[in-house]
Amino acid sequence: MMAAWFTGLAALLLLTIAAALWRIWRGPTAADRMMAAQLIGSGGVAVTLLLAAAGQPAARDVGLVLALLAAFAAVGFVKAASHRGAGDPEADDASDARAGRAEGRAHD
Amino acid sequence: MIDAASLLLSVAGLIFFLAGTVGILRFPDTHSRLHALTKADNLGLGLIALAVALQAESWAAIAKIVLIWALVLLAAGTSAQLVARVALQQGGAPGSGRDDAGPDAVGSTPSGQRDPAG
Amino acid sequence: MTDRPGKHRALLRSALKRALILAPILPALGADTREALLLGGPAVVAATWLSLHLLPPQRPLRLIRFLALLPGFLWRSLLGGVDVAWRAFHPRMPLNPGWASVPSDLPDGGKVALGAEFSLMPGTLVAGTRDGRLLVHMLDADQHLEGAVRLEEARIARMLGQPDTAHESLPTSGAGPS
Amino acid sequence: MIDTGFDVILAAMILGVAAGAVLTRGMFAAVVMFIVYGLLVALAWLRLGAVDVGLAEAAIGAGLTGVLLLGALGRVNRQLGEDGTPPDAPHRPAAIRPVALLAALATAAALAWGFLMLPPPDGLHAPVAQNLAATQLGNPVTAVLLNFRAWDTLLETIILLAALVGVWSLAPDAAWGGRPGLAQRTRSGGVLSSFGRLLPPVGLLVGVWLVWAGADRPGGAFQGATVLAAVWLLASMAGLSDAPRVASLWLRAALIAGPAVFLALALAGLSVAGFLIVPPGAAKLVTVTVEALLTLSLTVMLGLLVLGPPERAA
Repeated sequence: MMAAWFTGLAALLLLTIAAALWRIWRGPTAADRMMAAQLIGSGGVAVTLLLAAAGQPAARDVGLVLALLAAFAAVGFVKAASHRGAGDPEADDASDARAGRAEGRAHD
Repeated sequence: MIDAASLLLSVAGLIFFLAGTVGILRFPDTHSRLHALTKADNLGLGLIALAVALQAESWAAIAKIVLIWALVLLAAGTSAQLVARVALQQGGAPGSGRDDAGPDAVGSTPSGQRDPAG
Repeated sequence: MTDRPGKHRALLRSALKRALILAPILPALGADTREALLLGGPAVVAATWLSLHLLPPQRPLRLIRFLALLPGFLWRSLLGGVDVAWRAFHPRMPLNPGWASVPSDLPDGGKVALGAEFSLMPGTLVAGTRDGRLLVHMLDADQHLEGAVRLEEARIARMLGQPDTAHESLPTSGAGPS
Repeated sequence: MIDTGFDVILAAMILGVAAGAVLTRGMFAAVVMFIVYGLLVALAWLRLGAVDVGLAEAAIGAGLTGVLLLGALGRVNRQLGEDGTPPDAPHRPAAIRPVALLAALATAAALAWGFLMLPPPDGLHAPVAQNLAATQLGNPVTAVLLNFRAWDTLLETIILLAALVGVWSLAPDAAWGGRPGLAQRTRSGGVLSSFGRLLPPVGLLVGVWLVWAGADRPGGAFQGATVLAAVWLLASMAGLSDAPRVASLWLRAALIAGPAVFLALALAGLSVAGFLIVPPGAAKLVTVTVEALLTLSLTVMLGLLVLGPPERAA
């Protein structure tokens, strides 16, 4: 009984996160796309937990790896978006990005 | 009894995941959408983790569920701040869609104050 | 002040605390008792060394206080989820987004923890810090923020083993509503 | 019934995301679609009962590949931007699209043919199960990879090594032997660096556990090494651990330790029974040794593959 319930719930959860795919397609900003992927990531972890409860305990190990690497794509995104791809938005922001922004204004 | 609690918690978890998705689709600007993702999703996962922990076969299984949940929580607290920061910096870029003005324009909010260097 | 034996003892205490946090992970992963002893010994030592290497201990972390903070944190993140779900499902979507920058004199790591916590609390999301100030995005710009920040700041300061005077030494910034 | 429903939804999503990745115009959206695709495929492997493959897909597809592609995208955008060309209009000959289409169709046809030519399902389950005892292992996938089909695994490791040499060969002359990638600049005590300080110890335990557990349960050297490489990359991106010089002897020793010992044991098997044949009594010891060294080599290989060619002079 419970196994069928959890599998059904996992299916509904998949439908829920499928709706977030729209946000990846539409954007408009890169951050929007990234956060929709994050939503699908945490939804995916929840799906593994439900599948584990539905009678496949090994699913939890996949959930564990997904959880451990949940923020990896976000870190990669932040890096790629940063100064020369090797910075940190907080560091860029505090020092020379401000100079960069001033330059940008001068060009306008 | 335990089954009933599991049913209830897992349905509640699904509802919060749904709320996260609805927020991501409906909210008008990038940062508000990030609120929906960070908070609703984590609550959803927490409730589902609780629901399946009640059905777990062993203490080790419960510990693994707790570990998974804690890792996702850590990731959420981190990536929310990082993605919010990038969205803030790219917010003014052309073609990025509508977004709010950012904290450089907070002078008018009651609890905020102008960032001196902004 | 910085006598070496004292320093060594502090380092040892930090190492033991971190090993205490890391050790239960192996049984959680599925190691049985024999494996936990055989593999767990060297693995936990390596992980503790890595932790000390990446994050050299500066202040003693109060484990008990950290655990004592958990229920309140979980409760507030529950409220945060309920709040945002309510706004998402509401037909008119009650949103009035705005920004605030709030000073905090927590140490760096404490600010990050504060930012993570605030990102899970009702109505607030932190975009890191700039010049020592947290950049807070609010779903309701009229939200009273200052009081909540001071409260969480004091909690985290206690957890980090700082004296409980975090808000007294604040630079007088004049920020915040009454 | 419910199980079928779940599988149908999952399959539809995988197809949808794959189509989205190909059809979307923005490169960033395509990369994000691909990350999601990896995540969903990991769930699909799980549904097929291939937990080991699901673990590898979760770590590679949703983890490492995402960082690799995002980094590559940032690099492409910067290079195009410096030339003054808008990122959306890369120079490419008009013929490239039909050629790419033909190549994709040919690959799909070859895969479909291979699939249709497969022996009936369950063809190899029985022989693997019969011979599992001789390997002294509990996990049939590890037994296949490191014992029955050790040949494939050895070659795959060497292919990765060759790929790394290929990546290194892109280094400008001045940087040869130096450190891969750019120097990472992060705000000490910021969000990124704090995360990079907290997660690696936990990741180390999980990675080591996956390698260890691989003998009897889902896991293995490849899965563990991917997690360890990801953790290393995190510390690197957080500016906490600079990449080693590629001329470093230690680095090169770590890179070839796994394949070299694998090969040496295979040759040693020649004197007993034959190339790559392990005497049944020593199977577990040999497997564990090879697995541990392979983990080390694979971790370094995967990490360096993502870090890219040397860019900073030695």
